[in-house]
Amino acid sequence: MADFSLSRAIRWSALKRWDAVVGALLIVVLLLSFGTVDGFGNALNLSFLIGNTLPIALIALPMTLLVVSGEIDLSVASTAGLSGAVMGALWNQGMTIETIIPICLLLGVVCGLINGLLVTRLGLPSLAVTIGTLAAYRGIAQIVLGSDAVTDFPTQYLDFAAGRIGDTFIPYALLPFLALLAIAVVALHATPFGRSLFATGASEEAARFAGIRVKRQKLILFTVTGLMASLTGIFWALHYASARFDNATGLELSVVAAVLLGGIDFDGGKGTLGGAIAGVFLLGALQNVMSLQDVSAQSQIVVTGVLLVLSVLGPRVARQISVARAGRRAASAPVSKAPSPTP
Amino acid sequence: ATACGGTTKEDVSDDSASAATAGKADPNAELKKGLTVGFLPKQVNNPYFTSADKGGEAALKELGSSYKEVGPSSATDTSGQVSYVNTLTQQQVDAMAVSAQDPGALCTALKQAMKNDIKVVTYDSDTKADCRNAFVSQASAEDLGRTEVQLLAEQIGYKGEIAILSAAQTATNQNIWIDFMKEELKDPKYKDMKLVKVAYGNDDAQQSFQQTQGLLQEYPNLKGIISPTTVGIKAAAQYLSGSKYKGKVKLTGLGTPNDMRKYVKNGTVEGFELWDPSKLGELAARTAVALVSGQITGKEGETFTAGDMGEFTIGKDGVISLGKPTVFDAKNIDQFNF
Amino acid sequence: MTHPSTTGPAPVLALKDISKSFGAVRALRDVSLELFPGEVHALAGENGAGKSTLIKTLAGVHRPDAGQVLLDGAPVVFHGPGDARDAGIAVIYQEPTLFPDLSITENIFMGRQPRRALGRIDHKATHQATLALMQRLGVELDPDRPARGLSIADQQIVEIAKALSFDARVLIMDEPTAALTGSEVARLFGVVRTLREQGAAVLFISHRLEEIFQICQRVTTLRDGAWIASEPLDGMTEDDLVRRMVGRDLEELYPKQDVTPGEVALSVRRLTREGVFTDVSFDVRRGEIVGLAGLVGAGRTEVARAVFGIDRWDAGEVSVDGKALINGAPSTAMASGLALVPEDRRAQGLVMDMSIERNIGLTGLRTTVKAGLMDRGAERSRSLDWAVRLQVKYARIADTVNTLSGGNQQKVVLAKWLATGPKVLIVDEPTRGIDVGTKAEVHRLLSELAADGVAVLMISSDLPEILGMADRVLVMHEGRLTAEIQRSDATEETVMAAATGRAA
Amino acid sequence: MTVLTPNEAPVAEVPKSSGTRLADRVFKMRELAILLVFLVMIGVTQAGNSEFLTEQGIKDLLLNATILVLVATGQSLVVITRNVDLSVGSTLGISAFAAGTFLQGGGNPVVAVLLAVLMGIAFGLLNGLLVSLGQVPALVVTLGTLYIIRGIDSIWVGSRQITAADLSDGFVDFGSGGISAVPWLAMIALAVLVATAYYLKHFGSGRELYALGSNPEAARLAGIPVRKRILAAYTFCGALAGLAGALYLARFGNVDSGTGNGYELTVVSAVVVGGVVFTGGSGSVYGAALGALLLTSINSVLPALGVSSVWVLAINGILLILAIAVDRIVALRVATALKKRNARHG
Ligand SMILES: Nc1ncnc2c1ncn2[C@@H]1O[C@H](COP(=O)(O)OP(=O)(O)OP(=O)(O)O)[C@@H](O)[C@H]1O
Ligand SMILES: Nc1ncnc2c1ncn2[C@@H]1O[C@H](COP(=O)(O)OP(=O)(O)OP(=O)(O)O)[C@@H](O)[C@H]1O
Ligand SMILES: [Mg+2]
Ligand SMILES: [Mg+2]
Repeated sequence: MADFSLSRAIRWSALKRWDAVVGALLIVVLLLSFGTVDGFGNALNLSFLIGNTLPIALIALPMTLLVVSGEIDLSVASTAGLSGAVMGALWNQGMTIETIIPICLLLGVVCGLINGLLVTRLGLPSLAVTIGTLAAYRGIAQIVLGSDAVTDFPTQYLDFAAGRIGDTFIPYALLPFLALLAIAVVALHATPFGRSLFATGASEEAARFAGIRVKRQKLILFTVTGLMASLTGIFWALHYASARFDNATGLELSVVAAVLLGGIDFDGGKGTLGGAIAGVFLLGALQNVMSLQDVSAQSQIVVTGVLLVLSVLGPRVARQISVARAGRRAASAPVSKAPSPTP
Repeated sequence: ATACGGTTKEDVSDDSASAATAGKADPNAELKKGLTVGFLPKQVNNPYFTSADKGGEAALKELGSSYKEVGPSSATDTSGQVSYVNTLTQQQVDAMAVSAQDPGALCTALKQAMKNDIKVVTYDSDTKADCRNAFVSQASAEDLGRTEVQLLAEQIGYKGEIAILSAAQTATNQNIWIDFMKEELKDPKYKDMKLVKVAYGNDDAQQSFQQTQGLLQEYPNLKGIISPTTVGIKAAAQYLSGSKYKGKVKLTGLGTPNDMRKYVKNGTVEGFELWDPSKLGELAARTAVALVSGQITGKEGETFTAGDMGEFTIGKDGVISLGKPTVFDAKNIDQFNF
Repeated sequence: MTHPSTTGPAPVLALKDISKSFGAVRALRDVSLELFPGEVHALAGENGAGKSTLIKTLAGVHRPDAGQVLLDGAPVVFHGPGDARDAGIAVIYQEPTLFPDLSITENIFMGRQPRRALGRIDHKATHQATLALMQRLGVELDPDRPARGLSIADQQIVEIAKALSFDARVLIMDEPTAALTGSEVARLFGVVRTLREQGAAVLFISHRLEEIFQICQRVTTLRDGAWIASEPLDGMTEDDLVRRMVGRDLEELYPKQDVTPGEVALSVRRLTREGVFTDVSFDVRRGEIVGLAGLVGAGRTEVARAVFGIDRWDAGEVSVDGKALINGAPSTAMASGLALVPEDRRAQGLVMDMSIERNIGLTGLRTTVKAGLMDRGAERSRSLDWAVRLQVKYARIADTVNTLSGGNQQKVVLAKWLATGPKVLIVDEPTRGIDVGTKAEVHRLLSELAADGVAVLMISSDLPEILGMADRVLVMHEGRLTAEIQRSDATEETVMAAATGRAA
Repeated sequence: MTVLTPNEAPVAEVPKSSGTRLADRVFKMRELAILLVFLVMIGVTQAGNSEFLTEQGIKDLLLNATILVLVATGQSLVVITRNVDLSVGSTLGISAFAAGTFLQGGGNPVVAVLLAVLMGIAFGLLNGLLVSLGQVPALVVTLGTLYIIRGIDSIWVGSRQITAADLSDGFVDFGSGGISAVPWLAMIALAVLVATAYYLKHFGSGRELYALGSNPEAARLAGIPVRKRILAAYTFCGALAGLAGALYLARFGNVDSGTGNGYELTVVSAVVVGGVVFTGGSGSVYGAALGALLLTSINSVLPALGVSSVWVLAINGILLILAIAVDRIVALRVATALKKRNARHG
């Protein structure tokens, strides 16, 4: 009896942690698809699935940190597009790819720094600032590359970005991503820096009064986000062997959707990276499975939307159920409950 | 070739000339039945592509094969289109007909598909030549570009300022057509006509609208606009028909009869042109089946018969051209419904 | 258990055997209470005794788990605060509940504005009514200014005006005086007396016992959520009341130890922040408790904020142990051994959604680290250690601080800063809203810290506290330091004279 | 969301009514500033291109702004309550198509507009219910419904489209007609705008929207029916998105499954430029409308000045940032000025 209620309690408390739910859901979807969906389980498809999801996952890493600290960056996809465009333009000029990549990464740092400075120095809301830079960076990309589509990057780079290790399902690019993921997880969940991000997100003023250097911390985050976004832009251009000014358009909404699905609270101060990454891959896997099952793109949009709504309603309903259960338990214990008619 | 031993553009100079064709064509091979051909348009739900893909579906039915359509819901979701190529590969279709959002982005995935013995036909919008077996072109770009200038010149009496309202700046086929328009304008008979501006409306109704307004404000003496995109011409026509410029500023370009019927009837537009998208789809389907059956391999000079559409010859780089576009005006527009 | 007997007039509002739990916390257990017209009724109890919970139950914010609310003898169920308001119950909550973006007028009349034809708001009448209320309370607040930026005291004034603005039959006030100065309190009591004479029933909560004796006729005492007694105040002494509340005799309220001050630990020279304070210079020595007194708005908090580095100063110098601090850098101030317990514990002192453990841990992010990573074990033992030393009442150290009562929240803030082992401790209103028992504890703590060689700067609006605890009293008036008074010379009169600018 | 920090108190401690009046004027200045930027922009354009402010030119400016003004008005109401509705673009698209199909079948235009509004109300209600009853973050929920409505729209519409030929001439003419330079559509938008502003200022429930955006917990304690108000704000926002859909149909004569795609960012930009703060409780619909007018006019000004459309996007973004940055700097300056003034008085 005791054991039974204990296991129940654990189950309920697990359900209250939405990131765990999303992780479990991801595993269920993967297992079910292996068993029932033709063409899902083979290595090639899995490598495609991972490869196509990686850009979202890459940006989701810094975005999670940013959202936990109470800010947001909607300009990430434009930064990615801008790095891709600059990469294409410089490549057309005949520069070596080995010089271009660092330049593009630096450009990402600058983009992030601009966002960060506008937010921290002027105290502007990050949502508004990054909607502005979303348009500005994309516009600059258009000015830089115009209507060109640069496709002739060196094969060894293209192969690295699009290829996989032998016949396994593991794309080469997954390995550096895993390393970055590990760094991000440690930074957010095991360092003082991560701890202070949670504090800042939950109450910026209290964090400041506790001696946390809130502005510097946010500046660092925005800069890192710019860097990761440009890395993603480079990866994107190589992965799809195409640098155009409109690369990765709209990626910011996919990232935001996935991060939200993973249980990151947009009020700041709550969430885990595990949840966010599970959210990213859950959306990726579902899209892959639905495409294989001939579910139309339109219906897939609906599914994404429903999942998002459930991601916020789910934990809430679970909480209410557990509160109601606790209430019932409490109510059955005391002696009597006086009827209370309305006046 | 570089100073610091890095890799530059020169080091990877064109290796794309190698055609993706292999084996030998057997013009007399029998057309196979029971095949599956997947259509992957730039965007599902786009009336133009729906019409094209319907043409493909009908042709495949006639040939005893089956048809399916997949595709992204946004015309700029390149990564989405790549995953759909992968999906079709996973589903082991026999051939796919693709209208590429991007000439380069689909290459890796398409090559992967061809490695898996899937024939790849592009239609409407091409990729790099080595990433597909054949390209079914809606009309030769040269024809389209030159005829649109001719159409407009007749309407404005070979005189005055003209402008172009294109789609996105990156739209490959738009740009090729525009180049041919400029080429055509060099002819002395157009000496009194002047192309003052190319504006981009990004295939968005509102933006095309405002770009049209901008053109008219910036060039008060504008006599005509060419819009070689169905969205652009429609938006421009709607704006003109509700403004004081109606009938005074001529508009032509590429549009569908259904979109433009009203503006032709109310005098905003005199004439415009387009190929029949369903024919385009049909040809893509028939090319795909011919490829799978081995009648053609995609080499220049090969010929095949596309049902009622007659005989087609494969041109340079595996391009198959549908033919000349149709001009629509008040007299003939009611005979068309697409 | 004896329940209050009903004699004389019938109670307007009554609670019968009310119980309320929050999860495992039983905030109220079978509590009963009766409010009679023409009476001011005190509610006394330690922090966390359940006073605010009881009030929220009366106001329809909480639904009781068991028991009844009786209005004019008939059971009622309030489905929300609106129902209670409609029944003529006005409530001033412990934490001000203003709309920062709206004007004072709108704050007062929100939801009850005088109407013109077609249900439109009569802006003019509303404005007039606000002016009248301000006059009645004897304060000068511009009815049109937004509530954002109001000092806590002014916020409390607006809350009071809100409650007065409709002729309530029942007025409930949860620590309305915590942030007020003596004269404001006096004026509030004047208003309360008038209301009482007009037949209203008033429920009054305060941790300042003298106020209870000054204004109330009867008192109900709660301890740990349980009803202890309801009795007339006549003939009771403060000690009697304290005994009811804490269940034992109280140690001394101002256990100031005598110390010989050591070297100067904190030195502030000619500190100026334009428009806020000007030319402030003082020293605090090791082992000394220096009181910083002044009227609300005199600029004491601003000085503390600037010294700690939250705000930048425009001119001047601050040094700890002779080492100058960097302008506007709390982290370096902390590293030099400075600690600030801010006045607004909910917004500045605590991250309300975080656990007790992590809130205390926040100041230790530099110390509870192993190889660059958080040392969870060290963090937890540090937090637990200090939570226990300050006797914070909580269920689990991992509970979020917003489930704690106000007093216990304050203890967590103190714990958080004491855990840094500061050389200089600045406490801003350290005992605001804290019960007598805890207050004595806080005072003992400060006294011990001073004895251990910590330099303490204590900002307080509670004059007896300043007089009882400080070795030296600094007084501020309108942004300037107007007096420095030795313990032996410090009296209510000397301090108030300097605070109101009457003394040179 | 904590991502948006409200402006710091523009007034300092000492309550001097002169200071307050100044602060009050500053808030109004917020709107005046946008108006000024707008006028300067128009003036410069007119100087560079005398065709710009012809009757047709003015009419075009007004028409371009109409739809965004309507949606931004609805959106500000929601933002004032500290929420957001990202699904407006999807709602606009689906309502426009619904009205179009009805008109295609020969329906009465007035009924068609009502139909679009009803459709908008339905989706507004859905959003409002999810946000207020579920008490879940509006950003996530409406991002979800953005996808859901868009998906339903695409499935329903498929590759169909409504073209001008499907609509009655009267309806299409109404979309571009008007009294000299003032189009009918702009008059509708203006009427809605003025009515909404009046309601927000002079009715209790309007003020309560500000109150609950300013401090939701306090609103609950003040007995304001928070859920009901939020529901109403969303419903109104949906209704205006629906109405905007119908006007879109009249204006552009063309609707397909992509109509309104990505519109949410434009609307949010307009609202932000217009000074409606995302943390709720402040801002006005006039500001939002001016923001909308400014944003749409930039898109007319640049082509009229002959700026290549390559530059438009970048300029748009930079202007948006400038607008909020200048706003912020002015607010900070005024706050310090007030502080110093108070100090001297004190
Ligand atoms: N919303 C809540 N959730 C959980 N626990 C709560 C909540 N509100 C109050 N409590 C708990 O109920 C108990 C009574 O709290 P209450 O605020 O009523 O105390 P109080 O007598 O008003 O104290 P103080 O004098 O410090 O204001 C405390 O233990 C507190 O932690
Ligand atoms: N008080 C809190 N404030 C903010 N986030 C928190 C808090 N507690 C937990 N989290 C989140 O939950 C994650 C999991 O936390 P953690 O692993 O520390 O849980 P735990 O098992 O309760 O830890 P511990 O054993 O130290 O109590 C954290 O990384 C953080 O994202
Ligand atoms: Mg209390
Ligand atoms: Mg103070």
